[in-house]
Amino acid sequence: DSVRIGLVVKALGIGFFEAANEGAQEAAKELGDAEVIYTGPTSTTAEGQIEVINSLIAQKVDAIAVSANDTDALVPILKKAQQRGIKVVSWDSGVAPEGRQVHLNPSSNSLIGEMNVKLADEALQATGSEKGDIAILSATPTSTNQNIWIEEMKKVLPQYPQLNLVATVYGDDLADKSYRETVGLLKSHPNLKVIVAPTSVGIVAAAQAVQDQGRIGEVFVTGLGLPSELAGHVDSGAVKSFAIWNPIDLGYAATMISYNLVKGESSDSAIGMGRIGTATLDAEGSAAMAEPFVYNASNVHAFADIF
Amino acid sequence: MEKIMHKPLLPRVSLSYRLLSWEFFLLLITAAVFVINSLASPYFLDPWNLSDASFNFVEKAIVALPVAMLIISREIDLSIASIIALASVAMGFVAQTGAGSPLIMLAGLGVGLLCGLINGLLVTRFQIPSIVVTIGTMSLFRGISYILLGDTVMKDYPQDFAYFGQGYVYAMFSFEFVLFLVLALVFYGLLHKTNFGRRTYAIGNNPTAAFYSGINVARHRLILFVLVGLVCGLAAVLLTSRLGSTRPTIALGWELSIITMVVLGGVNIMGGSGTIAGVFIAVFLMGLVTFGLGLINVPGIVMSIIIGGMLIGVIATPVLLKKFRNRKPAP
Amino acid sequence: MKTLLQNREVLLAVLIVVLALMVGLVTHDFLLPSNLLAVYNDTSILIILALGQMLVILTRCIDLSVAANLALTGMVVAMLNSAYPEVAVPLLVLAGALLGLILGMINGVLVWKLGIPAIVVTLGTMSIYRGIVFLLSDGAWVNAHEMSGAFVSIPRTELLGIPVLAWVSVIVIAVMVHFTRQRRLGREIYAAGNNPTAAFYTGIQVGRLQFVAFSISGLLAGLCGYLWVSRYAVAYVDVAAGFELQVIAACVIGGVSIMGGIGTVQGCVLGALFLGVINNALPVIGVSPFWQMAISGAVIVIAVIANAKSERKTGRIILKKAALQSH
Amino acid sequence: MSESHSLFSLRGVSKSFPGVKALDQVRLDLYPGQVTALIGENGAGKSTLVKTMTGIYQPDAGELRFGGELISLDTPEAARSLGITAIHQETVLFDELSVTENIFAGHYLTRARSGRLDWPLMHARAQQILQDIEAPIDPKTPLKFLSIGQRHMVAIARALSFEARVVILDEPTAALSHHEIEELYGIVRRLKQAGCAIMFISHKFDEIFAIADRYTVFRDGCYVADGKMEEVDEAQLVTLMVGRTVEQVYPKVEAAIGEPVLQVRNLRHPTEFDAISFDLHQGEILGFYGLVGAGRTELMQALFGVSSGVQGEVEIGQQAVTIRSPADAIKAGIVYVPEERQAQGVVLELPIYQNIGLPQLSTINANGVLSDKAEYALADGYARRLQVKAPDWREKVGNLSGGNQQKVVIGKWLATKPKVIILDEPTKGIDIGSKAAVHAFMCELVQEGLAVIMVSSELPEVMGMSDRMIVMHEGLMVSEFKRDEFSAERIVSAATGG
Ligand SMILES: Nc1ncnc2c1ncn2[C@@H]1O[C@H](COP(=O)(O)OP(=O)(O)OP(=O)(O)O)[C@@H](O)[C@H]1O
Ligand SMILES: Nc1ncnc2c1ncn2[C@@H]1O[C@H](COP(=O)(O)OP(=O)(O)OP(=O)(O)O)[C@@H](O)[C@H]1O
Ligand SMILES: [Mg+2]
Ligand SMILES: [Mg+2]
Repeated sequence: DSVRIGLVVKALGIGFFEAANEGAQEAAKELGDAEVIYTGPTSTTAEGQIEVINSLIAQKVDAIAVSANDTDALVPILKKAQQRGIKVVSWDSGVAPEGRQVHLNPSSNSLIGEMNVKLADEALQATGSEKGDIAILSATPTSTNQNIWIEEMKKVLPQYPQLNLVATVYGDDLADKSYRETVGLLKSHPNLKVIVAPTSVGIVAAAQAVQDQGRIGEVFVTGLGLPSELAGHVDSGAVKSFAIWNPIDLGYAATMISYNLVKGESSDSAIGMGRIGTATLDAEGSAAMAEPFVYNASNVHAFADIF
Repeated sequence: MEKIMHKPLLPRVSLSYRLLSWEFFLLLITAAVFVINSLASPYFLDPWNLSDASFNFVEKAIVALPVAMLIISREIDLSIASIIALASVAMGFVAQTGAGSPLIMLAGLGVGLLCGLINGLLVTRFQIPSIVVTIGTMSLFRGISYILLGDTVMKDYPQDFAYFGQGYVYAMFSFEFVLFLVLALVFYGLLHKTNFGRRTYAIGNNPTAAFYSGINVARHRLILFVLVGLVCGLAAVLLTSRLGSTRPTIALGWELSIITMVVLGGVNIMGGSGTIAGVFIAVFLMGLVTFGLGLINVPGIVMSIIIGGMLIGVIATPVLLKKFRNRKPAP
Repeated sequence: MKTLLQNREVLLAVLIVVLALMVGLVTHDFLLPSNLLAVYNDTSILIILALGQMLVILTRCIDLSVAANLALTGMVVAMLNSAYPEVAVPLLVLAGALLGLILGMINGVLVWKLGIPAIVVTLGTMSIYRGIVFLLSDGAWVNAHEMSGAFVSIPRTELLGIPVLAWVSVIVIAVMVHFTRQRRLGREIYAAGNNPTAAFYTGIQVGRLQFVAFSISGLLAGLCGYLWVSRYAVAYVDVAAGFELQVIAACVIGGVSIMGGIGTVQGCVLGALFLGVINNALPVIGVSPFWQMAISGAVIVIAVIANAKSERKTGRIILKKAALQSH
Repeated sequence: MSESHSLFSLRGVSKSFPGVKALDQVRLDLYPGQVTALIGENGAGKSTLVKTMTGIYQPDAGELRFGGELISLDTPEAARSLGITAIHQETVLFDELSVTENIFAGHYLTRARSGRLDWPLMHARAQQILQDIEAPIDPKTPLKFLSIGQRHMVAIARALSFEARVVILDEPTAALSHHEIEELYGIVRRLKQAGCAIMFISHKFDEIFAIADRYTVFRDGCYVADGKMEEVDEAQLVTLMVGRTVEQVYPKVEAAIGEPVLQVRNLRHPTEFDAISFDLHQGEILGFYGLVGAGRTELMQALFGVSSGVQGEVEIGQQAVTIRSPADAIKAGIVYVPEERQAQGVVLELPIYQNIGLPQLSTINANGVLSDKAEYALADGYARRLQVKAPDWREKVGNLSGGNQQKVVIGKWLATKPKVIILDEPTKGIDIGSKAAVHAFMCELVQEGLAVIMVSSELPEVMGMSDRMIVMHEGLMVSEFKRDEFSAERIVSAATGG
């Protein structure tokens, strides 16, 4: 009997997760006796994910690997899944420790925070200014990982006195709202040099807004996004560089971890991730996959066709 | 045939006959879905699975009951999901003070009731169409939840609070499900067996004549809005308990699925007709369809195509049949 | 008495000006002509959709599927553009508008021929249309670099200092003013919504006009599909999610009666502008993002109460009058 | 006259609604230059025929000939293009649109080249037509600001805006003042001279004899007779209509007049009426007369608690009462049979017995739980007593004819055992048979000790039935007459403000 793993994403139809699914399928193929069920709700709600998880429980899958829309709201249903003997892994966006066995961060949160600040600093230098204002454009005010990253960024910022954080706004992962918020930032902060958007919808909209406002070269957008979605904006010059971890690897690793949990091939402190190596688990069962990778004009097109 | 447009959905047959046949029709479809599901997935006919699946729709179903009555009285409430959110936020704050489950529950019910009262007062005092009022309060109530909670989460609920949304009364019969059955009975009685229900129908059919018959139409509708708010508060208790936490995004988008349930149940969106039995069956129909499709891992958005198609199809079928029947004996 | 009706629109206009002035006190740049133009430009799509929606509401219907229609046509147009970049953009726009028209006609036929209430029909088609976006795109995005240069740049090209997007909305407004005042079909839409029975007696086919209204609303949504996708240079499943409620709110604030038969183009445009100013002002004056939703909700409620007060007839209590003419 | 001369003729026309055969093989001929009166009791099928002749309904069977040609009228448009135009019983117009637009809706005038609407021309034409019928109405006013009578004139103007060859008037005078009725007669005469074929439906015999040349009688959806007006008298027509003779039209019975039950002192309303004071005694029928728009309906609605902003004192049996809603009024013992039967009187989708039980659900079912049996029993008594014509009291009220619907409304109120019953135009659009029944019933009521207020625009009716009469003009009580002082001349002069 093959090992059946439910790969639950925040919502279907998001490029990042489609790429993660690719990695998951790759892992399944490599393992031979694993089957990945890729699924997720229509919109990024906890209730929708619970529905999906319910049907996975009913199908008696062996493991569930979930990128959560809500750290806490999924805990009861995932506890139930565990009671029914299902292994639970969260990846990308985590679930509170009671709700899962292992959490796989794409990278360490502090590393992501640091990376974002570093990118902002690079972007500031690209404008030719010594000092300048930066702003953060986030997704919804409730997204777990965004909030953690923003917090991490704020921890690092004091080391970069030339960066002056003036605002944090929320585009709710809606193109029009993110666009409007960006325009608002540009208007209300004339000395703004950098917009950091650690969200793939937001960064695209922000780049478009900067371009439409004719501020290319004066203001740069950076943050986290997919090469395929940002290639055009790197070309336009609105984005100098941005970072992302490899979503294919992330899906791959989450699948491998789930498989190994089901097979009992793990210890309290380490778990295999196939070709990626071995993840080290901390006391709360979280692991980090890899460092985020930086993309710019030199390499973005090579990756745009992949994810 | 006559071509008068303003009451298209009411074939001129006796009310009870028409409704009976509608429910029968729904029941048939539901049975068909049940059979198809059990053939399509080996996991379907498992009592525990069915019980788990019921959690996906029971809270919405509970709200659908008073909403059905409200729609029969020619009003509508689009703010229901936002009321659930605000009630849940209120419960979160009460829970934070260390209060026990009864007090938390009371807070949820109270805020729900208050929201319903606000909707009702706006509609009846200012005589504004409820669809318009509740489009506004929909943003308002959820907006207040955002103001209060921002990006934080409330999860200090006491242990025993989990019972409402996660507990079982007997074997696989969850508290939520049993509560739904009880409430369905209560609302069946209220709509079909009481003066209040009769007045609801009279108001839905002709509010002016109802008013001239000594019925306090405004108060009646106010009560219905309050009832909807109260039940939203109750749904908030169940949902919050099930999730074990509160965020302002809770129950996002539920208003449309609840109204879909009600309409699918044969309640005329223009008011005046519909039954609790119809809504009761429609709830299961929708629950079974989504669960069945979920078991074969159909993406949620494809399900929504199917639900949308089903909504139109189910409403259109009787109309089409009638047209077809009328065409045959051409003079 | 006529002045009373006009007053409501004047009132709304005054309100918008006051609002803009207040925002201007906080951020002076807000009142710069260039910024006001930008605000108008940003509201253009809302205006166009609201005008389509107005026609539908005038006939006592409602179109909840506009945003889904926009998403679907936008996705189709974007996919076509990325697959065949050589096809001229105007042809694509036409294709989008036609597709939108067809989607609107589907709504219209269901309402007209089967007599299903519009809210039910469009509740259904709204899920169906958006679901089809997912099926077509397989959940993938169409991104900026996959779109041709012309596709993205046309709406922002400036003619006489005004972007094409704004021009499009100006033209739509002008056509609508003409249509609702000077065209038989436009007037018949008012008649049909005001009193369906009377309309039928006078030989006006109410159902056919509902069909026409839905078709126009669909056509405009199709047009906006292109405008939206090119403005934000991205197409994905959730484009304009929930936007239908903004569109309806714009109509309602603009004094379009949800009971049908009442509403003007100018009111509707003002309603949309009102929301547009708020949407654009709140981020600028630095209102906490957590307050924005509550504020726009409160504004809708207040606007609607104000409308209801000015609409209230004197003396008699007039309850909703059922259409109960004997047959 | 032979059939070949008739302009519009119907043969064997049938039309059924579920459960009702509204028309059964009827025939009708309309001749150019002549007025044909269509006579029949409520529910005889007159309005249904009108709608069949104007393309609103499609007949189930039968043939229609126009100028000898066989035609079919699939849409109202088809009828209009032949020059068939009707003023329907219920004025169906557009409240929000201007008078001009109400006149031209559906056949707007356009500029030849651009296809744009020609508003100046339409306003001018509307002005012209309104002037012709001596209706001083500004064509640019929205219809909602007009009175009922003015609306009716707009409907007439609309009918005249077509190149009409057949003009159908379904009870056109029900809402018109004397002056307007005279105007209408003039219009009819002009149309006759222009060679139009006219069909005139009315329950008022004086009118029929005044303007009709021919008559056709229907009974229960069937054709009964036709002929020339010269050859019949009123009694014969009545016999044809109801199938029996009706002896007395106003069966006024003197009842013992007792204590005052209702005392109204200085009742006033900011916009509708002022300074209304009167007493109503047990066993009395108090008539309210006035032209349409005199404010009687508003006053009655105020007494019934429908209107807001009303001030003044109302006493029931020496007890001051505050009436803010119909519920208050019903509790105080005042009930109101409204003028607008279908909009205000009945719930069309509910069965007869539920309509009758509606105002006192809480009395029948004190514990709040419905008892169909009790409700049905209550309804049965009153429906029988009022002789509602229906197969069963479970029949939907919407399936009844106007007269029978009116009986349901009256039954509904009697069941509440009121002290004062207000009847607003109780016999408007009701045939002579049901009318007599209603009148007889009023007498029964006062004999049982009720007090009745009757609002009517039919002078003979008010004079025939009332013990006392109050005449209103422009929202004021202008005079009061005792039964022995009744004089048509003085009443009319008071009503017209003379
Ligand atoms: N749409 C309908 N559906 C069902 N029955 C109807 C409908 N319209 C009319 N009827 C029935 O057909 C019969 C004839 O009605 P109609 O209105 O033609 O009578 P009428 O002669 O005009 O009466 P009145 O003098 O009261 O106006 C009545 O029994 C009425 O109840
Ligand atoms: N301008 C108007 N707009 C709407 N309805 C009107 C208007 N004028 C009159 N009406 C209607 O006509 C009815 C009669 O009005 P009113 O009370 O002024 O006169 P009345 O003396 O009762 O006349 P009647 O009873 O003969 O119609 C009212 O019930 C009202 O519904
Ligand atoms: Mg009639
Ligand atoms: Mg009156």
